[in-house]
Amino acid sequence: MTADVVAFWGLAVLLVGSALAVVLTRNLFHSVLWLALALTGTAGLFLLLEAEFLAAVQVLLYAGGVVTVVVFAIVVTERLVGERLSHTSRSVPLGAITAFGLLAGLVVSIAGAPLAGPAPAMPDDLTPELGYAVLTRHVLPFELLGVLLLVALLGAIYFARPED
Amino acid sequence: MTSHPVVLALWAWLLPAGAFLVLALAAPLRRSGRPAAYVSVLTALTALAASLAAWQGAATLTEPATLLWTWIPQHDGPLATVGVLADADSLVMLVLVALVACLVQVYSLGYLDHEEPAALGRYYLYQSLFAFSMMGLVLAPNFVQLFICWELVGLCSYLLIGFWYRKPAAARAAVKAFWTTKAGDVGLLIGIVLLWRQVGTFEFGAIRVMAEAGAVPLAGLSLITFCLYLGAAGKSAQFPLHVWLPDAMEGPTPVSALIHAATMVTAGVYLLVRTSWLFALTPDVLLIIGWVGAGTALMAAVLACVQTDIKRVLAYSTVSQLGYMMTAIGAGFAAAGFLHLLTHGVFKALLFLGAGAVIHAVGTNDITRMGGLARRMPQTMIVFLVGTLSLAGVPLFAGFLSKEEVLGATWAGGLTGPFVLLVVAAFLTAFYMFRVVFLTFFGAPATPAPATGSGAPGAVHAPHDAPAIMSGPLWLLAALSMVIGVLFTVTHRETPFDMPAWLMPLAVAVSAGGILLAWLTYQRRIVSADALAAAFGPIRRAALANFWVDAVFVAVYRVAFLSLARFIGWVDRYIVDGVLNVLSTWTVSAGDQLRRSQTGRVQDYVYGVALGAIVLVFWFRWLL
Amino acid sequence: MTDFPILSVITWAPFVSALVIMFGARHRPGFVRWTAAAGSSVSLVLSLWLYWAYDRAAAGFQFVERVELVPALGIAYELAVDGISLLMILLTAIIIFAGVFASWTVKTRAQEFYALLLLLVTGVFGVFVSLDLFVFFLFYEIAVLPMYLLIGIWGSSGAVRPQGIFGWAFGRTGVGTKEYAAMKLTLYLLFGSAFILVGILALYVAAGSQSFSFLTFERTTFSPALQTWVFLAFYIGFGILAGIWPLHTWSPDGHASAPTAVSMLHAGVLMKLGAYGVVRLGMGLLPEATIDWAWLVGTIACINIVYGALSAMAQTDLKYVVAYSSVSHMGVVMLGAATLTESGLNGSVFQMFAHGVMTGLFFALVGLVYEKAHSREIFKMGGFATMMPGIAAAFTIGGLSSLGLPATAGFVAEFLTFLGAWTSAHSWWLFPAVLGAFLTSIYVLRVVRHIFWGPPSADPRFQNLPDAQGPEWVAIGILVFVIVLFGVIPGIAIDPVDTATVPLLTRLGVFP
Amino acid sequence: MAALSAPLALELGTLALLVLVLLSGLFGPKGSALPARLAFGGLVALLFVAWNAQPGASAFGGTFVVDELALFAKRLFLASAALSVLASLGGGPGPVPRRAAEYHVLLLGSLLGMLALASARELILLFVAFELMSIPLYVLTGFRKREDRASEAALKFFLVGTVSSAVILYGLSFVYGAAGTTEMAALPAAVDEGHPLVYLGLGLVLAGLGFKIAAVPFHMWVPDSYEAASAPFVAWLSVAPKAAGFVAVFRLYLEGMGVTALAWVPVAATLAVVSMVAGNLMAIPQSNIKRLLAYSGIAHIGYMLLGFAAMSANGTGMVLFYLVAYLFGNMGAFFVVEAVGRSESSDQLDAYKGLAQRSPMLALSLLVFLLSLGGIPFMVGFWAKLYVFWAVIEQGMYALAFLGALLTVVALYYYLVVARYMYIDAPVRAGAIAVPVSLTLAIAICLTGVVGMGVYPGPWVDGVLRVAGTLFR
Amino acid sequence: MGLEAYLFLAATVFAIGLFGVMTRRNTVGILLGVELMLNAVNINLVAFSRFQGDTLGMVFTLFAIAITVAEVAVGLALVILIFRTRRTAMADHLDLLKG
Repeated sequence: MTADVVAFWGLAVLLVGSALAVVLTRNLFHSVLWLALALTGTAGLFLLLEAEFLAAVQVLLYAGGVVTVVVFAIVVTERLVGERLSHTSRSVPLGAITAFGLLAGLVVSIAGAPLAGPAPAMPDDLTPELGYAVLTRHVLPFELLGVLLLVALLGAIYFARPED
Repeated sequence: MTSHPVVLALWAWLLPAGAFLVLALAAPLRRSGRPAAYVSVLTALTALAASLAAWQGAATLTEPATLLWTWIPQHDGPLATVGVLADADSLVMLVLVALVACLVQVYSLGYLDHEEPAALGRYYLYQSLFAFSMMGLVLAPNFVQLFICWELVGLCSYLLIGFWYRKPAAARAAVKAFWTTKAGDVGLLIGIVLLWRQVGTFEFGAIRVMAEAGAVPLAGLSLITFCLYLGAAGKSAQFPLHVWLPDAMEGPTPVSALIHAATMVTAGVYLLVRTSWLFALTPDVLLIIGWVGAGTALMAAVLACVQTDIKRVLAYSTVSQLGYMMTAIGAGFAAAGFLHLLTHGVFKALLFLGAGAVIHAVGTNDITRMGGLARRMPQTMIVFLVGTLSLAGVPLFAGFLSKEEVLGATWAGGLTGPFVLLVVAAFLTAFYMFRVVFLTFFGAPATPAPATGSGAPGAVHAPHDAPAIMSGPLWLLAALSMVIGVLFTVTHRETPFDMPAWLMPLAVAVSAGGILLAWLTYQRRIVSADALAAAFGPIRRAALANFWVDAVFVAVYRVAFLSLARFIGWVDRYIVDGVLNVLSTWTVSAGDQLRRSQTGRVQDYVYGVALGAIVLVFWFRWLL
Repeated sequence: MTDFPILSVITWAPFVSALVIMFGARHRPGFVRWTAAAGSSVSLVLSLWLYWAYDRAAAGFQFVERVELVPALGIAYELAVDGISLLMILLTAIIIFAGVFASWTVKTRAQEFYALLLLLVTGVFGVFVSLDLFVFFLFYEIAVLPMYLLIGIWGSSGAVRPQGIFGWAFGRTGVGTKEYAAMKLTLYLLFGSAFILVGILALYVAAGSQSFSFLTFERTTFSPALQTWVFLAFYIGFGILAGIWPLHTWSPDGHASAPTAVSMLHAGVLMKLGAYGVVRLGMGLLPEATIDWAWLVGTIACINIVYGALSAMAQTDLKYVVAYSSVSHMGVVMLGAATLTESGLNGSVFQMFAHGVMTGLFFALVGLVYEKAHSREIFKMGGFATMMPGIAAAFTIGGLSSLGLPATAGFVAEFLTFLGAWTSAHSWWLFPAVLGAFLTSIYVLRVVRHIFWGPPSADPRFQNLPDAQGPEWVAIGILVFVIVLFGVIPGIAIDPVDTATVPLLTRLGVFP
Repeated sequence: MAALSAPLALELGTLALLVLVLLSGLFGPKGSALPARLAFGGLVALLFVAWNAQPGASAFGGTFVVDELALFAKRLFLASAALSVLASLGGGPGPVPRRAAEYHVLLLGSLLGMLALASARELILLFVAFELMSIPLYVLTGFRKREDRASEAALKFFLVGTVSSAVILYGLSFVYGAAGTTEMAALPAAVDEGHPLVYLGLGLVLAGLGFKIAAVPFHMWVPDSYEAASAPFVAWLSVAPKAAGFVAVFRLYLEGMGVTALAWVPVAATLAVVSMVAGNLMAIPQSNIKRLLAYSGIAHIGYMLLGFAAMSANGTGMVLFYLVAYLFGNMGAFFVVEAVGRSESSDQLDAYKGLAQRSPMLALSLLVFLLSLGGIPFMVGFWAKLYVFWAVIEQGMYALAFLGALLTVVALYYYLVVARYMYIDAPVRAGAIAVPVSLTLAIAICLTGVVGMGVYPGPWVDGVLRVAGTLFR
Repeated sequence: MGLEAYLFLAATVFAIGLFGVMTRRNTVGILLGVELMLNAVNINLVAFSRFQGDTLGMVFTLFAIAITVAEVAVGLALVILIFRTRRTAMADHLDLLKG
């Protein structure tokens, strides 16, 4: 129990910290890396929540895939312009106020909401269940997701492809 | 039945209407001039015959006979009717109108022989319209028809005064006449409307019955009768609404004779006569009528003394005589006023036509430019003299008896003050009329001036008597006024009041005095005119300025109407409409302002989403 | 003849001819004009027949036609006429007939011009004949909208010097230009129609009887509260079109900028449409509110009369004078209605007709004068009577009618209204009304004298101008004839009207 | 499988069509018109199928339903897509004809998302469908990638879009968390018992949907995207996704809610008012007709929200009717814009000077469309507005109706300004405007729709009322 | 550790992500912000699903992640495209369209 608490708080601090770093650091590369850290931290949270499969997906697809893509993009673009991408922020106070406003709204709503009690016991491995669900009840979204990825890829290629 | 007076009167009334329609619709005929004139004259003659016949039959009428048609319907019976009301008064008035109208139309054939055909056609078009309207007024069985015709004769007067519309003066005079009388008509209309609510009908007969039965509620009746009187005052040129009549002389002289002497201007008097039983209920208004009438009579007489335009003299004398009639009515003896109306109609028409003949011959209106015409145009001199004598109220002439009756009525009515004024006016009347006579027909012949000022295309060569077509009517009228005069003198009429014995001598003396003074001043030159003028200096100056009445009216028109109008017009354009423009401008600029929020920076768009989200989050929390 | 859809034919004949013109007559002005004339004369002839055939004894709504349109909401294409609309239809037919001939000389884009004009007329007819409030509203908007293009394309621009505290806004809105006038007029009237729409819907919902038929509403009694504000909505909505003060400012600019036929139609008929709406919907459906608000309607009407007359007196542009006189005369119309008396209401309806013809005549003549002298400056012209006696005479007659001279239609209307005013609950209305009539006589005669009967102007532009000729006589002739006819024999109009006003007033409790 | 195919017929059909078009693009010659023709034909066929389809089927345990609403929406999507494709058939400048395959595949993909969305009664499906609908739209907005404006608009659309997707997703997560299930059938109960997180979730979702339907203040992407993208696509973009958004709104906030839905009235009314006012006012100063139409579109969303605010069967029905009216009117307008834009290569209002004298019919049709949008009788737009007002008044909200009615006048102001350019001003260039046949056809169809429905809306009204009725059972 | 804690944590990250989106000048940076937001949502979903003891949330998360990847792909492609034509990555510079 206590281990959970410690772990949670650790991960929480890590997550929030790295998230802040993502949005505050002045170096684009660094913020990408911070993002990777944040995502990994999230994976840790998933582990805490006994969603190992998701944690794996998170690390591989997100922290791995996404970040690579981003870095790749940055590299490409920097080659295009030939100098370091500046990475400054605009109207920080206003942004902060707005963000805090939203946060306040969320907190106000969440606090005092009747929530489900202590987590029930879960089967050791949810992966087959997930797979089953995706292929039965959620097959339609799954199919659509396929189409989605197709068109997204098509679009991405269309945009990224050099002039034809 | 067709010979029944009512039917005859109806015929008399409708014939001119026929002529009018023919001339109005058949443009070629109208433009051909003379033929058009003949059509009009012919109908006028027939109308005269018909009305004479009707008058003959009047004796057989025991009580007023009427023919009625619905004019404005309403779910419970007609609201307003039109038709013919035949009784002694209306028929005799009808005869007068028909007679004068007919004579004037004949006379005009000669007087306007120089007009171009189209204009002549227009003239006779108006003439027949006038005849129709005036007869309709006379025969009106109710207030509505009376008012309708009342306005129509006003229209005709407007059209005929402005007949020579190229003359600025004429155009202005026409409009002035219309506005002034219209101001009075507003009163008349209000009076009619108010009365209608009071008694629930427009019919003279019905109202008379109620009035004599005392069924007419007296509350506010004075206001009503006063309003009616306003109308009468406007038409009959009572002070201060008399200003239009002298200017109206800009019209052709026959028109002045017909409309502004014999018939239309007396419509006001006729109205009061017609509704005397109503006015009898409101003595206070009668008092006003009496005083105003007398005052008008005197004022006009004074004004007449200082005029040099022969027609204006006659015009003022008309105003003055109308004042006489009004006073009699004010005294409560409408019959006397009516009698004077009739006689005056005859001899004043005579005077005007005579003056017309003179003007036609000399080519000017200015009496100072005339003189010694007696030898050149004896006939004219004679008939004019007849008219003058009867206007001056010399015995055996038409005017004498009626005027005496008016004086008597005034005295009997207990209006001592007005009586005195009238007596003085009588003296002045005799004076200024003979002033004209002497200056025009006797004394040294003045060099005839070139035809300027007057629109009457007069012959500038040696003046001579008018052609038969013009002199005929003159003689007829002259004879008529003699006959009436003699007739009245021999058959002494019964008057509803007793004449004081000293009245006749007084009247005769007064007029004789007037004549004498004029003779001494302008014929024998014993009394110098200048001395007289000096003696009455202030009055004279005031008179020359028309007692500033015109000035007052002009001021009112300028200030009260034009300036106010300009102000309102400005307000409408720049304030009322301005507000609108401001609003629309604001709307547009509001759009422009809002549009700035679309900065084009994507993150501001995100702000939009974020703010919206925040609001919604809080709101939904709050919805609970 | 009973099953013949005469009302539909009257209404749609102009529309059909508009279509023919639009698609059938490319660049053939002669054909265009004659088609227009044909279309309008069909309506004229039929409405004359209608006028004759209407059974005065039976009264009520006659010649009913009904076709379901949206059953779900109870909207039906339902047409019928009663005494009031009968007269209005005749008026419309006369004016458009005259209008077609008056604008015979329109050359630029004649095809579109006539098409739009006739479309507009269809809308007007539709409003007068439709018994279903909804269809009523449809036609109402159709009657308003083409005005924009008609004025915008064929109108004439003037110039207004910005002044006063609001002057700054004038430049931005472009006061004086025809585009401004067109936009102002259209938007103002549509603004009004927004009120009307909401009012009608509110009544529909309140009645809850799944029908928009006037008869259904008539049978319903609405709650006083609802009546109060719906009446106001109607009053404002229709009042704008009727030119009530201070919502009238679209009218002078609009009418001054519009081409002849449009001014004729708009001042002559469309403004009546507003008054008609107030009488038909406001008074017809909301008796209590009508009685409660009579004081307002009448008082504003009095303001209209005097204010309009004074404004007219202040103008130097002939067309503006006529336009403001319309504002003043519409005051008489509204006043008559507000008196809630038989004579007053008859007078009101009669004035709608009288003023319609009169102002139609005026605008026709102004158009002719402008076309020949190319000027509308009253105080620059003069003595035209010698050169154009016909126009002068007609104008004088029109003027006399407008100042309420007896034997013209104007008098009957004003006289009835005066009677009504004095017998109404607010008798003092009589005096402003009469004053207005007097003021009218002043400004009308002033104009007539300056332009026609005054001394001839020395200005070389104004020498030997032609009189009206050919088709133009048709326009003038018919209008003058009607003015005089209805002035001499008002019964022919009041007979049918009375059959409609009496029941209306009975509903208001004036008659037991 | 047969059990599945019935309800999923349209989706599968679209998918097949998509694949077909893709293949034709891969193997067909470059820049051939085949994919476009294929897509058009297929869409027409699908539309035909949809027209004859019967409501009532459902699949996956009621998480995918083909009820009246779904069917109505699908027909709408297919019709608008078909029209849009038809309009762009005529070739012309820009990459669309050269890259017909990509273009139409993307379009069909988005369409597929909409079709699925219309039937979704389950949150995951809803979200996925939403994304499938949105992502291609970003690409299509930037399809003229050579133009700076296009790519810029696409980026803006994309960034704001993803943010709002995140917001929606976040909201959905709360809904799911509170309701304990992702089936919408459970929503009414959850709302009824007033679980705070459900409200929070729905609030966030509404913000996201507000973006999709482009209600103020989530509207800012609209003018930019409209200005930059090709008109036929914009025509579609301005109608279909918004309709989809409304369907989602109805499903989430109305279906089965009953009186509970009244809780949303103030929110909906506020959104409506803000959208109407801001949209109409901001449209006034526009000089680019596409932007003008964009802002007027925002205002129209406000009117639809007005109907939604009525929270009644009538109100909802009238929103649906409004959507149909909007489809014809707005698409038609954009098609004319396309026609003029091609020949004048400008979307500025100046390009429309004297259009009435150059090509009268084109001007007339644009006038008709604008007047329909302005709500003038005998054109469908009039009924749409009127019905919405009626629904609102029925709920006693007179003030809203008044405001709406008055704002129509403001709207008419800028529509009439366009009319002024076309009819009153003199033409700067002579010569009629050449319009490809397909485009003419598309315009003609819209014209027929506008006028036809305007003259005889009866059956349509019955239809939409029937559809709306199902939501309130 | 209670569900509430996870929710608060997610909310915080979400807010931070939003902050990033609103303040970052560089388009790529903005994208990173979006990533954070979506990531926060995932935490939410998983937490809910865990504390309700069902797998729905996790399925949802799977879809969410996949979709996010797709979005990122399109987004980055767009960024590259704009780089190529406009030679800038700054969101502020992209204001051809406004008003």
